[in-house]
Amino acid sequence: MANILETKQLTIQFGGHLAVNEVDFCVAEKEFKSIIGPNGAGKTTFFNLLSGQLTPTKGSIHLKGEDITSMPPPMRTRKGIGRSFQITNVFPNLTVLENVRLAVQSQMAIRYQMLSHFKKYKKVTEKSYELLKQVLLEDKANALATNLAHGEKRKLEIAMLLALETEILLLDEPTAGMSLEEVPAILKVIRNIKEEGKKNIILIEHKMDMILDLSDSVTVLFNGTLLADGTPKEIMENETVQTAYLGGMHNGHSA
Amino acid sequence: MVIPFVYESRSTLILLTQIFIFAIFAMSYDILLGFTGIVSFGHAMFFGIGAYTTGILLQRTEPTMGLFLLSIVVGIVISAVVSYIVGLMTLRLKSHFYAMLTLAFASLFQVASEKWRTLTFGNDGFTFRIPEVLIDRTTFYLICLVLMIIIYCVLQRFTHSPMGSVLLAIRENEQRAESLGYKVLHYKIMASIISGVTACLAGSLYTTSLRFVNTSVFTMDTTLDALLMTIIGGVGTLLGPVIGAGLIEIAHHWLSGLAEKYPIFERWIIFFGIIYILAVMFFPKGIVGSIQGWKAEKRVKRGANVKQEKKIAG
Amino acid sequence: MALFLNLMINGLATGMLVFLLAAGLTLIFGLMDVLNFAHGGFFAWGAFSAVWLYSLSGSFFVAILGALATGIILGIITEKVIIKPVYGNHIQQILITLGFMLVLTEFIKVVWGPNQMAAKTPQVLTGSWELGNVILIKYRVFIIIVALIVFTLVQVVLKKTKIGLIVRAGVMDKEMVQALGINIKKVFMFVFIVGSAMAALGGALMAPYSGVVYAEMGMEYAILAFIVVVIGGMGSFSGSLFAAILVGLSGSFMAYFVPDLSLAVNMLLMAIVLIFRPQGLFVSRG
Amino acid sequence: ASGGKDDKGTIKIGVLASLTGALESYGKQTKNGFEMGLDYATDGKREINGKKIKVVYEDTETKPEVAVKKATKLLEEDNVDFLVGSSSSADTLAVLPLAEEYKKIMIVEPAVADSITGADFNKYIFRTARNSSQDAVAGAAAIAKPGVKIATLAPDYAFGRDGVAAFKEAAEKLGAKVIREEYADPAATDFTSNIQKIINAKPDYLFVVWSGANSPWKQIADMKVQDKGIKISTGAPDIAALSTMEPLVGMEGFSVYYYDLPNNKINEWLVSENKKRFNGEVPDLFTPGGMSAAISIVEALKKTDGNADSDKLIKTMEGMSFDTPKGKMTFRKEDHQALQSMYAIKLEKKDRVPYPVPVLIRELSPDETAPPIRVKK
Amino acid sequence: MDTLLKVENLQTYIGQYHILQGISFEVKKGDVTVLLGRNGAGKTTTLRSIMGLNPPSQGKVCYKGSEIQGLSTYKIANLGIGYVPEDQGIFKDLTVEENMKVAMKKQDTETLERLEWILQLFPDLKKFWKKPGGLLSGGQKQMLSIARAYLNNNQLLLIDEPSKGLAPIMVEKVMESILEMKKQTTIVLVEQNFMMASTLGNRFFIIDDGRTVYSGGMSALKEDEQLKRKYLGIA
Ligand SMILES: Nc1ncnc2c1ncn2[C@@H]1O[C@H](COP(=O)(O)OP(=O)(O)OP(=O)(O)O)[C@@H](O)[C@H]1O
Ligand SMILES: Nc1ncnc2c1ncn2[C@@H]1O[C@H](COP(=O)(O)OP(=O)(O)OP(=O)(O)O)[C@@H](O)[C@H]1O
Ligand SMILES: [Mg+2]
Ligand SMILES: [Mg+2]
Repeated sequence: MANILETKQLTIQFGGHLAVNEVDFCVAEKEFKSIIGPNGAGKTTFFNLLSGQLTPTKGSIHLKGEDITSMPPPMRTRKGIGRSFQITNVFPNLTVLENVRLAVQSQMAIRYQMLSHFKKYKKVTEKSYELLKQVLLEDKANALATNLAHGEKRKLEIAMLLALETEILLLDEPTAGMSLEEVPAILKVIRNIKEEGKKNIILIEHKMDMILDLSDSVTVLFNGTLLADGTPKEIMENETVQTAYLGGMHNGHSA
Repeated sequence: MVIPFVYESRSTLILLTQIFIFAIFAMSYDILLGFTGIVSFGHAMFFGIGAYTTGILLQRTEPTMGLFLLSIVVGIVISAVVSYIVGLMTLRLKSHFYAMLTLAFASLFQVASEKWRTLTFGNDGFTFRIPEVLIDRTTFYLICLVLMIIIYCVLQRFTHSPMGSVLLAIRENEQRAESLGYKVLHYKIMASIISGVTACLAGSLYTTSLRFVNTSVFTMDTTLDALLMTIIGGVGTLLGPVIGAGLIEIAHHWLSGLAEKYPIFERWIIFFGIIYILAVMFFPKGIVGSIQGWKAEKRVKRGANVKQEKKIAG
Repeated sequence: MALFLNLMINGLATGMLVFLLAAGLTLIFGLMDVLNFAHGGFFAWGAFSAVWLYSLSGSFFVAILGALATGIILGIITEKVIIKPVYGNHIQQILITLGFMLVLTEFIKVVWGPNQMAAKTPQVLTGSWELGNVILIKYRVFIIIVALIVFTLVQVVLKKTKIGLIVRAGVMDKEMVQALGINIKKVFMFVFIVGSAMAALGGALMAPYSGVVYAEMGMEYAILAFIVVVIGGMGSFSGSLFAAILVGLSGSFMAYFVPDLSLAVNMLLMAIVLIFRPQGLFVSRG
Repeated sequence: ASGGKDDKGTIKIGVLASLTGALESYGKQTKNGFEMGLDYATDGKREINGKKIKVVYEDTETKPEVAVKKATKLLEEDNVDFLVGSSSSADTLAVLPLAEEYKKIMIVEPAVADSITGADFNKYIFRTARNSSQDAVAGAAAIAKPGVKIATLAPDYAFGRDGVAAFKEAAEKLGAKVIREEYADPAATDFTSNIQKIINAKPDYLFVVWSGANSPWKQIADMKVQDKGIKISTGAPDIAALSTMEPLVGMEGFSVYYYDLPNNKINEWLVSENKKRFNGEVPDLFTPGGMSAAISIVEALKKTDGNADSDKLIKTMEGMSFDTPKGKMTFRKEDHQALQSMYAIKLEKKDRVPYPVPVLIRELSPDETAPPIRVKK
Repeated sequence: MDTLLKVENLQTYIGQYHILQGISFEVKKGDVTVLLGRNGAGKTTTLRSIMGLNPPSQGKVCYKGSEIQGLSTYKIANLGIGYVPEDQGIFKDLTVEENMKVAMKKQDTETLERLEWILQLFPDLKKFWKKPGGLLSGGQKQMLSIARAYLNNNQLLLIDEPSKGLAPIMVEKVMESILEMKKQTTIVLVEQNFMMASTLGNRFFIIDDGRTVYSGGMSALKEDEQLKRKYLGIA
């Protein structure tokens, strides 16, 4: 299987701190990959490098064989890398619908049209509603994003990501702060995408049951370096992972 | 709209013409401030470019309609180029820094207009003749009115276009817009060009109405006028700046008029300042913005009631 | 050499004066992030009340105290009535403070009449010392000393007490600061008043320097002060000092060596700094 | 105001002046002077040939666009027969074309820009104010002699540059040499660099062209320019600004007007009338200007028997002489600039006067201060 | 045991929205009281109303027997109530050290000891002591926020979703720390992590649509399958 995304010796340094250190990482086509690691291991930073929010000090990133190391973020999105954010990151004073619509619009490449576009608009709006339904937010469509409760914002975040219809989805703790009741719904959304088989998903999560359930393979980051890579089972059995990440209570336990 | 022919009073006519011109200028500012979230302290730059281009061209040549139109085109081209270059240099900066840098650029233009005296006659400025057709104030008034309406419609269309909503997104959260696949800098520069060109047109009309131009068009005061009109009317509403321009000009006219009748209004500027203060206290989002807000609230209240009723019923 | 020294000292003194004008703004704009366009009004009020009190009392000390009192009173009024409702909202700040600026400027004319007023320098500080070809204007030396004292005092307060931190934190997240048990309103009020008093002091010291006060002086110098705060880096007190000195020196040297550019020197300086070092000259963090 | 058709029996005059803002005191002087001028010229009746005189004052706020608006209002709604104004050159320049468009006489007072009676002149414009060149010529006449070396200091904008250019021309005609021209940022806080250069140039005189509140006097004194044998010279401004010139006591320069300089009946009347009307205050720099403007209008109308037809008035006024508080003025035919007396003065400290007082050295006759004719034909 | 905090029929509007429509619960001294409920139920708003950040329009908040609703936030905080907000409330341009300093009320040995203990609990904070808070990783921010609330000698801590974004091992540590804190203070906890909630909590309240719909102990809750399914979505 061809690797859709690959990094070589990817490194970034903040001052004296190596947040990501010579990471060789690859995702095969259609693979569901998870990244785990302690807080501050560099997972989010790694995502930032993949999506172009940060530029590496060293190393390279390849998307389907093409070197995209110095490509600006919007171009990467257009090339097929979409991401959600760990810290809720939406357009606060726009309505939920408008938030999603902006993403749909970008996906449909309606970017610089300055005058009139009513027909397409309708399509965009329709699609936005569809997405909101998917993430159980349709009744909040006209609320301002800033007024959503925390979990609702996370759902909006996911809807926006889905709207981009990128081949690769980078999900940074999509369910953090989401209530137990809604997690299964989101899980279902993610699983649907997985089963459709058109997308590559890279997931950062701390919820182990979710990781085990969904992933084809798991990468472990530790202090910026790649500690292990393997099937979920292998990883769970890895001793360092157990002591440094899972801790004692987790053995065999899943909530 | 009021039927535009009824004004026998010339000063009302001039006042309205002035309002229309400043409404155009303020709308151009709103594209930056309200729709893209950029505070500029140097918007006078484009106003001044328009003013001087028209002034210089008409002063140096015959005041024909053709040349007048040419001067507008030339002004637009120059301001488009300038706003492109300035935008490229400045728009990467954040809020205050951007604002101060535009202030610096506008001041450099002001100094240039001061120093390049063979062209500009320094800060005294110069008078010039305008095309025969425009001399009639009613005609000119109608032209400004029509232009204002056209520009309002065009900008309204623009802000409601897909591109307009991207600008809003940038105003709200630049980084997020970028990660949705929008090239933020391009959008900002385009907004700044559109705004600059519109401001330039306002500048051309302004000098034409005065038949005179001097360095004051480049001053901070000119920018502040646009800024105040936009804020008082309501940022990001487009109609707001028009209302703001009207309100400020009329309040100004009215208060300074009172000074002649009532000695207590000799210091009318104090009352003028108080209007600004009260505007913020009672219309925190500007006049149009606040009214829209109240309307929305009412809608929500009604919505909420409906929802509650349903609940009780269900 | 003497020429160089002259330019240097005069530039330095101008810089220090500019610093005194900008110091209050560093607190209000740089630290608290309030775009206070009425700040120039505090200069003008400080200047007028000092000149007036000096002519009444004959004591420069009383004049300075009076200016400080004026600054404090204006600060309290401004904070309570004008600024409090608009903390954190730049757009409203611009409108309301510009309105207040008009009121302040015009009110000067109600109190002291529309004419400019001559500002006298106290006898001790009049004139100059000549050391060879170097001219030391007494009042300028005085300005340099006062500026250094003000700088040290404020620096100590900001560095040694928690107040600087609290203000910065409060600007970032007012609710959280309060949830930590701090009465942020009081802190903001205090800082605002200190800033206003410093502005009034700047105006009072400015008056004998230029020899004249006029109602419109405020706006002119406020812009200069804004420039200094931006060049020095928002919220950096020492940055403002250095930036002010830079402005003073470049003004003095440019006027001598490249007079054609002197009209544009401050703006050029700011443009260059912002293009190449947008966070300001003396701030390391972005 | 209802239309002017039925007002055939009145003469209407619209006065534009800065009644608020930075130039407010100038505007008020003009206004006061104008009022007194009308009363003086009509013996308090405000009538000419049975026609009533009505005056409307409008505030330009020192903004050209406001000036145009107000001028148009005066011309269109008040149907004025004359315009008078204004306190700032820019305001005035912006209004000039209107005078031509509406074919109404405009008396320029007290704006000084040369171009008003130069490049931007039209035949409806008459100026009772002196212009920058006259200032310069007067300044030169006060100090320039063969062999004298002069340095100049002026604000770096049109007013300063034009003033120095005219001064230089006049001074060199009189045999003096301008060896150094310094221009300073008018808004600057520090003029020492410029002063330093002037000191280094070692002139006999330093001639300063200045306007605006932010003045260099104090720093000139601080830098001990006079102690170094360089004499200062400049125009004496209005009383408020004179009080800031304490450091320059002893300087020789020129004055456009100070209330005890002109020695004539009209001025005596003006001084006593001004004191009477404005609780003891003396007339200031532009009070006699306003008065002169009023007198010129009344005199012209007297000559046309109250006929306010502009063409007729122009013919009458070209070359017309009339008596003013500053002596006899004459509208020059070519550019309608009023030639007038100025005064060479010395600043002296006087008891119980809180500002330095201009003391007459000699009166400069209208011919002596006549500026070059710059109207393009 | 005596009641430390008592909330009675709390009603709160945000703008025009009636968010809390009658919240009542009681907090006993020394307990860990857990508020549960789905997204948007009003848990965060409840804590904010207690802190005076969204002042309630009706209802009572009694702390140590005296009513505190309507007091300004800083006064409430100074009564000895600490708050860890949902969005962490980190001052992003201040360093970790400065963040702690702003929170520190006293500099006595007791506080310094506690600081020592906190840093040992969260070594990352010590490691990034001079780093601006905004640059910390998501989990590190969470630690900083908790640390700030632990610093002072508070009698009541309101903690909003502390486990959010923490690695399993960190969740464990936070749990340990809460158990430790429980010895000295009373805690109100909003938590989605059911494992954590059930391990720590003494008393449970479920909030839905701005109302308290359940109160009781763990065992009762565990048994009530219907309740769990309805409000918590777990079977
Ligand atoms: N812009 C930055 N400047 C300096 N240091 C940074 C920056 N961004 C991240 N770091 C540091 O790099 C390290 C890795 O951070 P990152 O956000 O990638 O962690 P993470 O693995 O996502 O952790 P968590 O699970 O807690 O979110 C942290 O120690 C953080 O403090
Ligand atoms: N400023 C606001 N304006 C309007 N509605 C708001 C505002 N803030 C919160 N809400 C609404 O109030 C409700 C309760 O919000 P709250 O944050 O208290 O929920 P929560 O129980 O903490 O949810 P979560 O588990 O997602 O954090 C939500 O439906 C939210 O959309
Ligand atoms: Mg992370
Ligand atoms: Mg919550």
